[in-house]
Amino acid sequence: MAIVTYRDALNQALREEMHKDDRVFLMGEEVAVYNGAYKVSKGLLEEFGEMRVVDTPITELGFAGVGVGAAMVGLRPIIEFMTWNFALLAIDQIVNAAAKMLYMSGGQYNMPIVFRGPNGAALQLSAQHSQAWESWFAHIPGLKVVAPGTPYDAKGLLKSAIRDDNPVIFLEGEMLYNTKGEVPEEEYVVPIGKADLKREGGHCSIITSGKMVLTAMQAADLLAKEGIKVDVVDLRTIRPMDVEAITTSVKKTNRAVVLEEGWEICGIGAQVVDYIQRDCFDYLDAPVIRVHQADVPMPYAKALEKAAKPDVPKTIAAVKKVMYIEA
Amino acid sequence: MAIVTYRDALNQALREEMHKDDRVFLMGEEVAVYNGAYKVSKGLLEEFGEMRVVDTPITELGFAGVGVGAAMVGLRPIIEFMTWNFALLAIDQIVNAAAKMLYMSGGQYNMPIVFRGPNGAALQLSAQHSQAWESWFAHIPGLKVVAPGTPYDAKGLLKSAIRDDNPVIFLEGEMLYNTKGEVPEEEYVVPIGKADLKREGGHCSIITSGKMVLTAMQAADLLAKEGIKVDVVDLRTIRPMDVEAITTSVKKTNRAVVLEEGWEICGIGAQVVDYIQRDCFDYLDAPVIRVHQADVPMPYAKALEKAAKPDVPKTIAAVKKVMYIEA
Amino acid sequence: MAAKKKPDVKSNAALNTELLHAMLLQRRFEEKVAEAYALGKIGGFCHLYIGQEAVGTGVMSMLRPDDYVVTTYRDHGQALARGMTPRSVMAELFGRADGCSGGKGGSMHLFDRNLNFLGGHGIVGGHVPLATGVGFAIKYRGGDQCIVCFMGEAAVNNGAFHESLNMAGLWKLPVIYVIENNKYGMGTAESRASSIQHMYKRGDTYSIANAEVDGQDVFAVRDALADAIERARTNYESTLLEIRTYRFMGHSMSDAVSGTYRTKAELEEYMKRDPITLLKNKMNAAGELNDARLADMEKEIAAVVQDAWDFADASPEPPPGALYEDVLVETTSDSPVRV
Amino acid sequence: MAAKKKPDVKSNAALNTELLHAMLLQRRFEEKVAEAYALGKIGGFCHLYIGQEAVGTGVMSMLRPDDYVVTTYRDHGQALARGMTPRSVMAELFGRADGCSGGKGGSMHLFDRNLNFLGGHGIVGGHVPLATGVGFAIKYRGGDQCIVCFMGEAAVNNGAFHESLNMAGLWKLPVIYVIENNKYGMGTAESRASSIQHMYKRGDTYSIANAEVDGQDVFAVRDALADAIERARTNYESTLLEIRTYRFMGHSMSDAVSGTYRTKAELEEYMKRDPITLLKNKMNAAGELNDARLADMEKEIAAVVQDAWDFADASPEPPPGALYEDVLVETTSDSPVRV
Ligand SMILES: Cc1ncc(C[n+]2csc(CCOP(=O)(O)OP(=O)(O)O)c2C)c(N)n1
Ligand SMILES: Cc1ncc(C[n+]2csc(CCOP(=O)(O)OP(=O)(O)O)c2C)c(N)n1
Ligand SMILES: [Mg+2]
Ligand SMILES: [Mg+2]
Repeated sequence: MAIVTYRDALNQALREEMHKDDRVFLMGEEVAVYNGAYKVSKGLLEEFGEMRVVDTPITELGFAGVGVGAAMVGLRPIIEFMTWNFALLAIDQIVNAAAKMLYMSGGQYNMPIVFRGPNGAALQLSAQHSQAWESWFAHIPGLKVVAPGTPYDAKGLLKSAIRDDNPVIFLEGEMLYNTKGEVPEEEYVVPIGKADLKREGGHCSIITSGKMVLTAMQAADLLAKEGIKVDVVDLRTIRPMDVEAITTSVKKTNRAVVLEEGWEICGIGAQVVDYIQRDCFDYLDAPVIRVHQADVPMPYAKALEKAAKPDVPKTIAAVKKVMYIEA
Repeated sequence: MAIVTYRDALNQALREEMHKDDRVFLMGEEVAVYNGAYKVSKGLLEEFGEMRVVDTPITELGFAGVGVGAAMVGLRPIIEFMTWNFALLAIDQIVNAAAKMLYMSGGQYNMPIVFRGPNGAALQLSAQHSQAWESWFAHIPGLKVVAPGTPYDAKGLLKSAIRDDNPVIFLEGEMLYNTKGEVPEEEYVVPIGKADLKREGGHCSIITSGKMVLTAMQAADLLAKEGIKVDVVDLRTIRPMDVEAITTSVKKTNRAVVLEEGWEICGIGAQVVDYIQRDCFDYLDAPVIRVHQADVPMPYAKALEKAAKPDVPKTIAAVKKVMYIEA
Repeated sequence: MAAKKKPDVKSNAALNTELLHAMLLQRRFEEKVAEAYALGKIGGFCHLYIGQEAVGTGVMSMLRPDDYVVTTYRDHGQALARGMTPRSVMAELFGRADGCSGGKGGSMHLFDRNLNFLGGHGIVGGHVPLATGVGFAIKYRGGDQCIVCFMGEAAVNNGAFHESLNMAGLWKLPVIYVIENNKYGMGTAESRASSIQHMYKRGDTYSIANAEVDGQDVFAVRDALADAIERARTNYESTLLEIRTYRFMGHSMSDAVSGTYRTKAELEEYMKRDPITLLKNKMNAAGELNDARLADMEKEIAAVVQDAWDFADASPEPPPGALYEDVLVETTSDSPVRV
Repeated sequence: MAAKKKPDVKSNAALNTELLHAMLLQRRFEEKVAEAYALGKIGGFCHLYIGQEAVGTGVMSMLRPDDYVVTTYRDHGQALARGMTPRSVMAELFGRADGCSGGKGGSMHLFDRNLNFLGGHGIVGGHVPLATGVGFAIKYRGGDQCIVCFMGEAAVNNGAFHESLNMAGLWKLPVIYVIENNKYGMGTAESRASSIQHMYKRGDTYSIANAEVDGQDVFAVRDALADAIERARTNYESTLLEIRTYRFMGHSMSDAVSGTYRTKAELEEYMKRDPITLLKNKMNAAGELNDARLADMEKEIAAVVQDAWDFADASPEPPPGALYEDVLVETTSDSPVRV
């Protein structure tokens, strides 16, 4: 298999699906002439022309709605947000239009649209540019929410998202774009809604997704050196969540850590905890512990930012705590 | 004590605080000439004039931001959203401006602003007009989130919110405006951040807030007739949450039901469950059960809507289930 | 923007009768809706179209079946004008399974895919970007349809309007933005919400053709549409029309007809230009209508509207299982799609 | 809108020297910032002001200390022009405790309450409503201050701009909206993002006075401000200024100076109208400057900028406890407030 960056894996998925179906188009800020703020759409303008790779004004509300309208009449838009922070301006279109159209219309208008872009913090971008929105979107019925952590999953899930006839929130990571991994030469998709047991351990389950998969894997490596073997359950899809994959692992390990990039209160981890306590009540040997961003807006200063973010040491500490191992 | 509607209790709070501090003003759609879409601001234009009771164009993003700007330079705006559904358009101002200003500025610009209006479903308003946003706002550091369930709490908490130097999300209920309760003639406030044990039982804890307090109390009445006595913990403030009040009750009852108006996934209930399993792990006799809206956009048809909403029978069923009582 | 030469939109007896019928049907239908609302057969928010019928009727009369329409919560009249049956609309308002949106949408969310009626929408301004997207799709496919986007004059102040018109003007999209200026957004007079007096002029700053239209005169509406449609079909150009009208009822069923924000005298003044009366007068003068024919028409319409009520009343509630349907579809683009 | 008679904004040697000094300081400061960024002393997004100095400098030179300023992420030059010290700005960029925002804001979020500098903001268009709110507050209190709101030309397409200007025009608020039209929003040329060519004309649809200004000429900027300030102070009237300028660097430190979206030739053409060179030439011609004096000025500024660097470098990281500070304040309106 070829070794490919997460960025190129996404680029391949876009290119392949645009070739396959000419109703698919990409729209967003700087996606065309500039080749994408993070170069995910590199070369696509040249290949598909300006009707299918469309630079927009800085009007997230407007162009998200343009996507929704186009999807209503049969196109298959991919709307890129330069980052998901800016999508706050488009929330009304995503939630009140895209997510509800099928239901409000009594099943008449489905919504084959993908909203994608980098989510969460990069490096020192401070408060307005460092937000992870998975739990907000997971809250909304009518949406699917996907957060791939590896190039393989990124490509396979983006292809699935583009083919899906429902609105899909596709969360990438600026810090992931340069990461590398194996990606098959031949066509494949990764199904939406299926978690992936990225590592099999048995002493404890780490449940995570997106950018944090890497963190979990690194923590697992270090823990293994101490003889602590963990399951890493990569949710991959956040909504609908593969609850069975979670509970299967936890029923085996009897201990769980939930690792997420975003804030604590009403985060993904809270929901995962709820699933676990509901289905694994009699299996748990310790309360589930959560690792997440500090409950503060993201600070700029390097050390503060580091302290605010979930990371490998915090994950290791949580695993040890849930296993009642003194640090 | 006088018996006062929730609506009038809010009106009193607005009037009293506007008298007390002339930096306080009210702004929103139809708040002035029309006396408020739900008449909460009745008479205020006449009393305080059009500089302090301001009708706006239908531009939630814009006038929320006007409030934020005015708060930065020392006024104390109360921004009314006709309903919180429309606040989706203003999310960027609430989250990226109001909630973060103090932090981004290194403590220089605090944000004495209240965003208020009815939250959640009324009757048959269908998908775009029937959304409960408490968990979204609870997710955001830098905000306080308040959801009073009674006239007494509504008045006391609104006064506290107006006096608070932080941004407060104040969630009312269209279905609550006509409800009545005792409200003292004399000045009082209800502190933000303190839950209220609205009813003392002992067999099970119902943890709830806002509109659902009424539902919980009704369920408690009916359960009492069957000899089942429940604690009703009214959170009143959702962020910061009074975790101690929750765990104190649950450590006593060993069983908990979390009742909320909104959707399940990453809802308030998920967070409450997390607090409970963390702090009451060894006290719980059963998994915590949650009651919430069905995981669908709100339908219009009367019976479907009823089926979608959390209600007294569902709450009673949950309490029985958590007590292992056959229905 | 200079208006192009008017295409020849003839008025003739048959057409006029059709237009009158359409407008009368909307009027009587809405009156029936008010009755049903008072009886609790209809719930939620309910915004009537009474007084504005010439706008929707004039617009729809100019469109092709393959054109598109999208609108606000004030959508009953337009739905009927577009050809939705009184039965399916009334059943929707009653929240029944036979409603055009399966009872899930209600008054504010009438949809009919077969008629390219892309819905009533509840967020002021929120559907304007959708219309722009439909315009984009039409051009993307190289079609010659257009989309009409109805909105109230209060929506014009909203950011979604601005962002949409900027894109439509920039990309040249076949969208006809129709402002129904009924002078009030709920209780707020236009002049208290908008910093510009003649809002059609906003089109200038988007390089979009624009015009002001008398919305009580169905023929004026038709003429304006003819121009706009031509621009859309031949050049993928947008148009912004400010169609001046007036609502004879309260903002919604829970709002008094006149209140703190407008006087009874003003209302009565405007009611003198009832669009239906104007058309009747014109037809009377041309000998195209007389009392007997009108009475027949009223009778027929009364029956149709009563039939809609009866149908709606007899239609079942959506089955309980419907609650969890239509949240997501199971299909993917490899499965058959309905385009 | 017809411009009012120009107030008499004199140019004189002392003033000109001040203006030159301010602009040169910004230029050298930004060059130093680029150096520090390359060395990893500064992180995150970092947008330089090089080429646009006459705008911020001209504007600030006309304001009173009790006026207000709010701006975008491209805020270093304006912060200095407003009187923030190179030390406090540089320390902020280095993410240090002595930074103007305590190291928490960084390049995009410079704040100084003592100077009524209400921040750099990161969401395009997001600060425009804030400015409008400040204008509202000024009028509410019956003051005669004004607020200047800087924005890039790309922000003008955003809904927040439209909603803000509508309110400012409707309510008459003392806000001066300054579009710094540097021709590009990141890699998107103005003409590819905006459906109107002369965007100052957008003011017309909000009943807001407007004008186009040469942003490379600091005096033209000052003249335009004089008019705008008078309108604000005397009549609570807003102004929309389109100040035409050009950025000589990439959009941010991670963007090449010229790239797929503009040519080197275009860049060179615009660099001929370097605002600093223009001012220098003028002063040279008037005998207000010579090589020796310029060299002295450069030397002094170099020292100031180096001192800022040294200061920032020596300033401590914010203490770990700062992480949880400034999320909320403990005060209420009964406690002392800082207004
Ligand atoms: C974003 C948003 N804000 C507020 C409302 C509440 N609301 C519904 S209709 C309306 C007035 C709209 O007036 P206009 O656009 O003139 O349309 P009209 O009702 O006159 O047809 C308001 C404020 C809403 N639906 N959406
Ligand atoms: C709402 C939003 N969308 C996108 C971005 C990313 N972004 C930052 S600056 C910028 C270009 C802005 O251009 P302009 O307004 O002309 O200002 P300039 O950078 O030229 O000073 C973009 C797209 C953002 N910060 N906010
Ligand atoms: Mg109106
Ligand atoms: Mg620019």
